[in-house]
Amino acid sequence: MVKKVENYKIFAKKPTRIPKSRYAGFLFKIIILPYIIISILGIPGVAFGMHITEGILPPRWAIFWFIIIIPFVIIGTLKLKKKKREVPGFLPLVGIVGAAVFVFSCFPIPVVALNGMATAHPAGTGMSAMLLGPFVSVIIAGIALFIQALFLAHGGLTTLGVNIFSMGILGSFSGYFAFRIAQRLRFKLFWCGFFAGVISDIFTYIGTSIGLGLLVLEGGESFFATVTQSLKAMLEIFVVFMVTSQGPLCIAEGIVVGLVISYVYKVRPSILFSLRVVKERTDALPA
Amino acid sequence: MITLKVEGLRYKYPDGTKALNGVNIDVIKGEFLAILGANGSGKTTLLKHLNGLLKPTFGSIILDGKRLSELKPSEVFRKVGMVFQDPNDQLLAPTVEEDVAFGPANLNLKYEEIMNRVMNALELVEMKKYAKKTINFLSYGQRKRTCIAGILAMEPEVLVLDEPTSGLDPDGVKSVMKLLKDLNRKRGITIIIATNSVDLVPVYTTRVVIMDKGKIIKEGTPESVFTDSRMLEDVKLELPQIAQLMEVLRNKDKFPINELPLTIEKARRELINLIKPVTLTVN
Amino acid sequence: MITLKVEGLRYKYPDGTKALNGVNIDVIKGEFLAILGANGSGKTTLLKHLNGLLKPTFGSIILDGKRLSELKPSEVFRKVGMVFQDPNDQLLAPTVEEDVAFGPANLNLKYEEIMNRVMNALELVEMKKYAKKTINFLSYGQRKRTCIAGILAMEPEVLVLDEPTSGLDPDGVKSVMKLLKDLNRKRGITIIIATNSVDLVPVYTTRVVIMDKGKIIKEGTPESVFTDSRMLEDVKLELPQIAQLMEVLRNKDKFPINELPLTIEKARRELINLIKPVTLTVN
Amino acid sequence: MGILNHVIMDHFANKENWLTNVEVRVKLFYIGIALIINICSQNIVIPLIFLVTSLVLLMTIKIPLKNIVLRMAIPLLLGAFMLIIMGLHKGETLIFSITPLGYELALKKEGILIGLLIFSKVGGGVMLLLLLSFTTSITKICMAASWMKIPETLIEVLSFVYRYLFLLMEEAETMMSSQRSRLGYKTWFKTIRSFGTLGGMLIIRSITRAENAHSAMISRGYDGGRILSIQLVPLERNDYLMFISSGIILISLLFVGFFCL
Ligand SMILES: Nc1ncnc2c1ncn2[C@@H]1O[C@H](COP(=O)(O)OP(=O)(O)OP(=O)(O)O)[C@@H](O)[C@H]1O
Ligand SMILES: Nc1ncnc2c1ncn2[C@@H]1O[C@H](COP(=O)(O)OP(=O)(O)OP(=O)(O)O)[C@@H](O)[C@H]1O
Ligand SMILES: [Mg+2]
Ligand SMILES: [Mg+2]
Repeated sequence: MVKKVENYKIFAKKPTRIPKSRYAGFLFKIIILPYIIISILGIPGVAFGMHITEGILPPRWAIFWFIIIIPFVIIGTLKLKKKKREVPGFLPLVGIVGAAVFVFSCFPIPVVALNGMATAHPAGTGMSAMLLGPFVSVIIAGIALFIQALFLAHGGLTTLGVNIFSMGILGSFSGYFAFRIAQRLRFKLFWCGFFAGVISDIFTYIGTSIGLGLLVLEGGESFFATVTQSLKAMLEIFVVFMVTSQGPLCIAEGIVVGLVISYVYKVRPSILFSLRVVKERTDALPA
Repeated sequence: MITLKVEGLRYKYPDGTKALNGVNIDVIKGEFLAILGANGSGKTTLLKHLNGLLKPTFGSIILDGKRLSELKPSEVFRKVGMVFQDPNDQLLAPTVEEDVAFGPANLNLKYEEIMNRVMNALELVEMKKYAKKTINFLSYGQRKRTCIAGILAMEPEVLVLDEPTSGLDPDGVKSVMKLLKDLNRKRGITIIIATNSVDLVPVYTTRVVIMDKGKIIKEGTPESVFTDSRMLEDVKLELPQIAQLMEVLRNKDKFPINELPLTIEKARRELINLIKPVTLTVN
Repeated sequence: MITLKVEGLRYKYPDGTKALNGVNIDVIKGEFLAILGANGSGKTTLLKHLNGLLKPTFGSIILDGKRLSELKPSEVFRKVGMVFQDPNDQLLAPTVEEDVAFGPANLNLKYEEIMNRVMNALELVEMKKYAKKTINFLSYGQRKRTCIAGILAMEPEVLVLDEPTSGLDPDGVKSVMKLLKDLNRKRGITIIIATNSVDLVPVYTTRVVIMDKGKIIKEGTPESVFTDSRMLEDVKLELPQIAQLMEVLRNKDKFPINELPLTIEKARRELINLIKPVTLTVN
Repeated sequence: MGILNHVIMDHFANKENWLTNVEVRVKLFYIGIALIINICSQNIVIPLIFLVTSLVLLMTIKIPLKNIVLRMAIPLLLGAFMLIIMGLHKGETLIFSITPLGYELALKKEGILIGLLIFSKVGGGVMLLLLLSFTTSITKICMAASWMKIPETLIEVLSFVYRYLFLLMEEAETMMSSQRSRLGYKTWFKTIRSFGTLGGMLIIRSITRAENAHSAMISRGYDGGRILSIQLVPLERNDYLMFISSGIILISLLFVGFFCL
């Protein structure tokens, strides 16, 4: 009780000073208010920010994205089929690791947001790309998105195309290459995982921003004007993502993925060897 | 003195399963309480309420006179330690020592204090010589002990264990239960176990609570609870083996037994009393 | 007639653990064999050899007169069905029906034949009404039954089960064991179970093998194996509760008991014989 | 894990009621068509009709309104976000503008209208999805998918993910509880560390499980062939009746929708 009174006194002194600054209220309106608004708008980002909801895409874009992803899905399926024949037990492996990545993407990771802690959910594609390779990871992401669309109403069926593009394809390939390049550069395993997580997240948001921003592209205005408008929109959406919960989430997910991979390396390295994530000898040093 | 008080506890899982339908228990300081129930009777759900991992839908838990909802989680976790059923779900650090140190390290203690507690806890569960071992190389029973050490290192007042003996061989069962009995007697730690193994209960615990369909249907000393097999069979349990034998002797063969003996020792005494005359007349 | 013959079986895991050190067993057609052993004694490793999941480092397994290594895997799997300890490892399809159909489908049968077998198997384990259910919604005991049905649908001659009762409550234990007993008696299926629960063995099985450190140290009928508690304690097991009581009565109180009774029924008979005189004299 | 509690639709989908009993192919066909019409529509009425009819249908099988609202909240927020974005970037007629930090944000009327259309489409589309997911289990969808000749491998992976999802979630939750009861989630850094360990353990677990599952599959005769075996039965008379009546209803709803334009 006593402490509370003291605290009150400390705060009580401050308000007397504030009126001195003529700009305080102005500043509040200009910076903090828009920030709050943007953050509130960013709440969808807080949950599953990377997924575009059912109904947002008009038919032509929906079709466009489905066409874009088809080759990747086909290659992924063929790879899976081939591996299934060659490596007995590959199918249960993909299925169960896929389920584990799905569960991982449900972790409520705390991100430092406006009012202390808010939680956000990682994408997990970085991790699946790292463990199973980019093509299989596209399939896993597709399946995860499909289940999420049905179970959680995150994303949707007509928007499955664009979501697979951003989270599946951009996320997987960027994450995979980030991991491999970091490995080539002889970073510690933790950092390899970190970059895989961060980069795949960033590319996922870029993909989503492109998907949403392109919607502005319709209409009868001059081509150049609409393109700049649309680019501006993409940028704004991306900034909104990064400024709100998703930016810190990138970093947090990176750290978690890094910790995960170095934990597995420490406790059961044989897993990483047999999945060819790490070469048996000295490709990457343990974190 | 009542350490934990469960009052009118109801819990509904998000999918609508009513796992607890009004549970009242008073846990007395220093007792060894067994919660006995079949699969799906709600034991795990109840235990998870005792340290605040689940929040009651209705009712409340009172710890040392204060409602759990008003206490800080870290305070509750420090006082009520929980050991889960599968040790593999709890041992996450690579070595025994590191795993046991996980809890104390989160209490922001000094390094010496942490190591002190770790060594004490390992001493208590007789695992000191395995301190540096990798968890992978431990047997199931050793893992169980490590889990218990991990909680003991936080120096809880109440120790809650979910099916502490499942999956252990008879020797492992005995040694874990003896360990718990010792902790209870010598350290005065209040112990609550959930189990569906009826043979253990009379040997080790001081009080039993029988759960069925999210309710408590009977409570008291083992002797007062294990009185007839019909009631127990209704809730998918059974009498301890020894008591089954004695019940058959009493009901079918009209042996003059008043209170069913539950442990080997008591059954022995009862039978000796019945048979003494024979050996006397024979001699 | 010998169905399965294990000859000088040794097995070393890739990490160097010697799990089996020369095991010899003859499994007789139509018997109900229990392999009893403490945690880590090598039961699971042994069972995995019986249907060829693991290849012996030394020694061999002979199935109906032919070496396992010379038979086609599909032939072996058809004859020897294996139920694993954790039903969650075994149930892979989304629904009960589909899961049970998995085995027969791999035998390249016709659709009608598959469905026929599925329904028969579900009938046997009393799970027919759950045929369309999603596995996620089954209780542990129901999952166990589904696993057994999945193997039964392949119509094996030998059924091998790893700890079929672990994690079940007393009622579940009874019902699974009765199911096995029925399959054994009425269908003539040879059954082999691995377990560390001594109380079950005398009630249900016809022969017992005791394992310790990858070796067989004793075998015979339950009565001939459970003779003294010292030996069993050395291998981290114990006598069944009833037998413990009778042993105490025999050794400490000099009751004239020759062969330790292991089940409640036998103990009852023994005690009645001892006590009859009393009630007579008293009357 | 809060999100776990959302995975309960599956629970409703496995109950028996008249909507879950509708043949899955019929249901998928109409919901697919409706979703396409929904995104093609040029006015607000059609999405609203979809929203209302789906909601009414869900009410007939007694889905708690709370569950539906919870599920709709996030998609609708994203819809609102799109409304603002469209308002900022489309059209001419200025309604309102501010210039924070020299970056002009101007809301325009036409954009808002387009945004509103999108918003209603989100409402209608998500409600249609909910209608599907509250009444159709993944198992049935797998069957329908194999009937539609979707590559078997994909369906098999889907059914594996689905089968092990709940199990791994339960395990992860227990591990998390055990970390939590040893204060593993007290501060941000500890939380991140705990999640790292938890994720690592989860991966290790999943791989051990995969090995065990594979040996169980082998001992049931698996040799790399098919995993799923049960197929859908041919359509029956009831299914055709449902098909035709749903068609008539859908067409009349669309007629009403255009009529209101
Ligand atoms: N996460 C959950 N979601 C929904 N229902 C659940 C969940 N966990 C448990 N239940 C249900 O709640 C009831 C009580 O379950 P609980 O796990 O508490 O039983 P238990 O007594 O611990 O059983 P066991 O001996 O098998 O461990 C059961 O009907 C169970 O199916
Ligand atoms: N995959 C493995 N790699 C290395 N060692 C193993 C492996 N599996 C088991 N072992 C070891 O082999 C020995 C026998 O193990 P096994 O699992 O056969 O015992 P068990 O009798 O089935 O025990 P439980 O009752 O605990 O199931 C043990 O010492 C165990 O540690
Ligand atoms: Mg439980
Ligand atoms: Mg075993």
